[in-house]
Amino acid sequence: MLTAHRLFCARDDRVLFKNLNLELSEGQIMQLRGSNGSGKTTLMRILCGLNDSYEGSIKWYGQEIADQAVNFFSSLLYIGHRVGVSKVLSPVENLRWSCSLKQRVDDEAIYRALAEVGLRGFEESPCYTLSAGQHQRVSLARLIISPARLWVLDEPFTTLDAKGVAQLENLLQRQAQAGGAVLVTTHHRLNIPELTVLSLG
Amino acid sequence: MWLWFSKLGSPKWFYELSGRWLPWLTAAMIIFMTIGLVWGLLFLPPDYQQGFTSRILIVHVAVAGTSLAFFPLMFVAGTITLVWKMKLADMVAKNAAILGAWFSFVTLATGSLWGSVMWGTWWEWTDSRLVSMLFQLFLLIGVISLRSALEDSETAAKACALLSIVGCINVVIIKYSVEWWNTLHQASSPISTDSSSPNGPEFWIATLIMIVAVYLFLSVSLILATRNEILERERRSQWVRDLVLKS
Amino acid sequence: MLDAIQFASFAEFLDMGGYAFNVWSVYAIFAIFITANLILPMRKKQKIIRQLKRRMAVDAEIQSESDET
Amino acid sequence: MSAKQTTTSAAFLATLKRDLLIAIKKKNDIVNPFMFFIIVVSLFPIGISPESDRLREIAAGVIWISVLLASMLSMDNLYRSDYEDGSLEQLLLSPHPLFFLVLAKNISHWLVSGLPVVLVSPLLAYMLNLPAQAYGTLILTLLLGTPIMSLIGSIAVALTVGLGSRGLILAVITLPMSVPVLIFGTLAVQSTLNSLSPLGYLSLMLVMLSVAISLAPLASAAALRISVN
Repeated sequence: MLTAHRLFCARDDRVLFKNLNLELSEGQIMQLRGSNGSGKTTLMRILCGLNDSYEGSIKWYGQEIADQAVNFFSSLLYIGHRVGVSKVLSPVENLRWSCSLKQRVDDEAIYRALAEVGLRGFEESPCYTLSAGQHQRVSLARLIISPARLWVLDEPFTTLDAKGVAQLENLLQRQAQAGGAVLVTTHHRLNIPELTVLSLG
Repeated sequence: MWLWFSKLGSPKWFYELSGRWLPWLTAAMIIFMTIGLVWGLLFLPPDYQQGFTSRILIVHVAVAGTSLAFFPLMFVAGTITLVWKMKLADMVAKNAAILGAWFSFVTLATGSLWGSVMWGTWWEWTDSRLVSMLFQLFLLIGVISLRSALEDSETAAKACALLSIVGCINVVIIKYSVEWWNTLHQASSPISTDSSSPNGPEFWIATLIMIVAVYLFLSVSLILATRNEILERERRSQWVRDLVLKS
Repeated sequence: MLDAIQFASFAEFLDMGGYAFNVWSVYAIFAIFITANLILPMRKKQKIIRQLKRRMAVDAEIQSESDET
Repeated sequence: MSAKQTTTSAAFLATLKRDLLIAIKKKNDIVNPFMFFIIVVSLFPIGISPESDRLREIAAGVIWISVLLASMLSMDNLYRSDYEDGSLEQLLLSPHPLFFLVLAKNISHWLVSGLPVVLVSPLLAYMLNLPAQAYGTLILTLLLGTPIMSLIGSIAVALTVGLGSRGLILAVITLPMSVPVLIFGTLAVQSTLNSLSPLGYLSLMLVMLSVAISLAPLASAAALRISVN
């Protein structure tokens, strides 16, 4: 569904990658590997359309993403280093906003998702009282709610505990089985059988 | 057409072409500058109202007229940077901002030196040209400081391009609103606009020559600075290496 | 042609009809402005080329060292 | 899936609601610029002259300049915390036109920072001895002018949001652009004081506001895309 062809990206003279080809199809989970500074995050942001300093073409179902931004953005869910959780708001308030940017959502679904990621009892407390791992979990609740076909996750495992890691792996597999695709960076060894690995650098 | 455009955007091509033009432009600049200055300083008869201070005006009008070119220039360069991502346009824009700030400053300085004779004051808020030139200077300083604050050169290029476009629209609005504001305050002003321009065809011919000279200077200086920028940004490329080895 | 010169003597030329300070300041500013914006870029170019030469020399040295090993 | 998609107006409202909620929870961000405004205005009589005639002449200008300075202060927070916690990326990846989402943020910012200033201005005008007949005009000019400042300032904030330490660069960029607003705002009040109709200036400000509403969010949106790279 997502194909990138002959990508080239340089940042201030340093070539991050050149002639990079990538194909992500339905039901696929792809892990990006590479040392620090090899351009994993940059590649992800380029593929999401957040960063446009690249050359080459990126297609979503055979059509350039730039030509169908609305279509592409509504099928995409991206969670970056900064997970997009405001410290001032509570988990529920955060999700109400970030989900409603893409789809209609009712409070019931939000509460259910929060319970699933282990945040029962924290729904209404402001996020600055929560830990970094719990922030990550708030953002993972979006994965449960979202109908997006493509997930792009940048280091989603870093702050999670063992239980959280297992749960996220489970979520990824569920997404793949449902015909979605996942692009993920992590230094963890993922416990997922059908995993494609792309190494950078 | 498209080929020509992308060729124009190639720094190497520009470097070679400008290298060929530069001697001619410089020669033309020297000729016009010499004629303008010698004529302006030695031969121009004193104006019947302003006496020898009309010699100030020749320089002032030439610099002021040329500095009006900067915002259109940066507008075009900014649009090209944002739409076609052409690096060359950004290199020009970067140096145009700095040179433009110089021009605005010199316009203000020479203008107030002239004003101190004609109006008896160094600064006159009721002169709309001075006031809008002051704000043009402020806006250019804003663009320059934004560029120096942003570290990533590509982000800086696009951000400055956008700010220049917004700034250009603003300069126009500022110019008209300041003029309006002035007409309302003119009653209390010591200036009458009629006396500010000396008569006599000689004066205008001398000024015209100086304007051409200053425009030539603008292009020479901008080309020199842009060429430096090209050398710095393209320092890894083979053609710059060859060039350095040859020199 | 020389009789078209507006000044009878050099002193008169310097005096500029009594506005010496203003007129000559304007021309001084103008001269500084012009020369600075021509000379500075030229000097900068030489500096850039010097730096690039040095860097290329260092690069070549590293290259030859790595070739030997 | 399309049935579950939100309309743009729903996303607009959600963003507006969220920003207002954040503003209410972070009271300092509202209160501090507001207090700054009041304090700056009350410093002028001490610095210039306590004579009521002198004050009357400068009242409109003093209030207007203080408004500009206060809006610089409050502006800084418009996108900053969103940038730091990653919410801004989510905003950019929304399928809805960024224009409206940015507009929602600007409106919410104006509601919490511009509107209070407008509401308190009669009190300050009284303290500065502005004749009562000019109150209406002053409030109208502020009502039209402060949103313009929010919209223009938003562009500059969006351009500088990625900077670690931006110091005064925001003010250096934005304040020169505020000149037209300042000119017409004070001229309108002045002409009321001279018993002339301020309608011409007010309608000019209205034109400026509508141009700003239709163009500035576009520029802000482009600036955000540039900054979040």
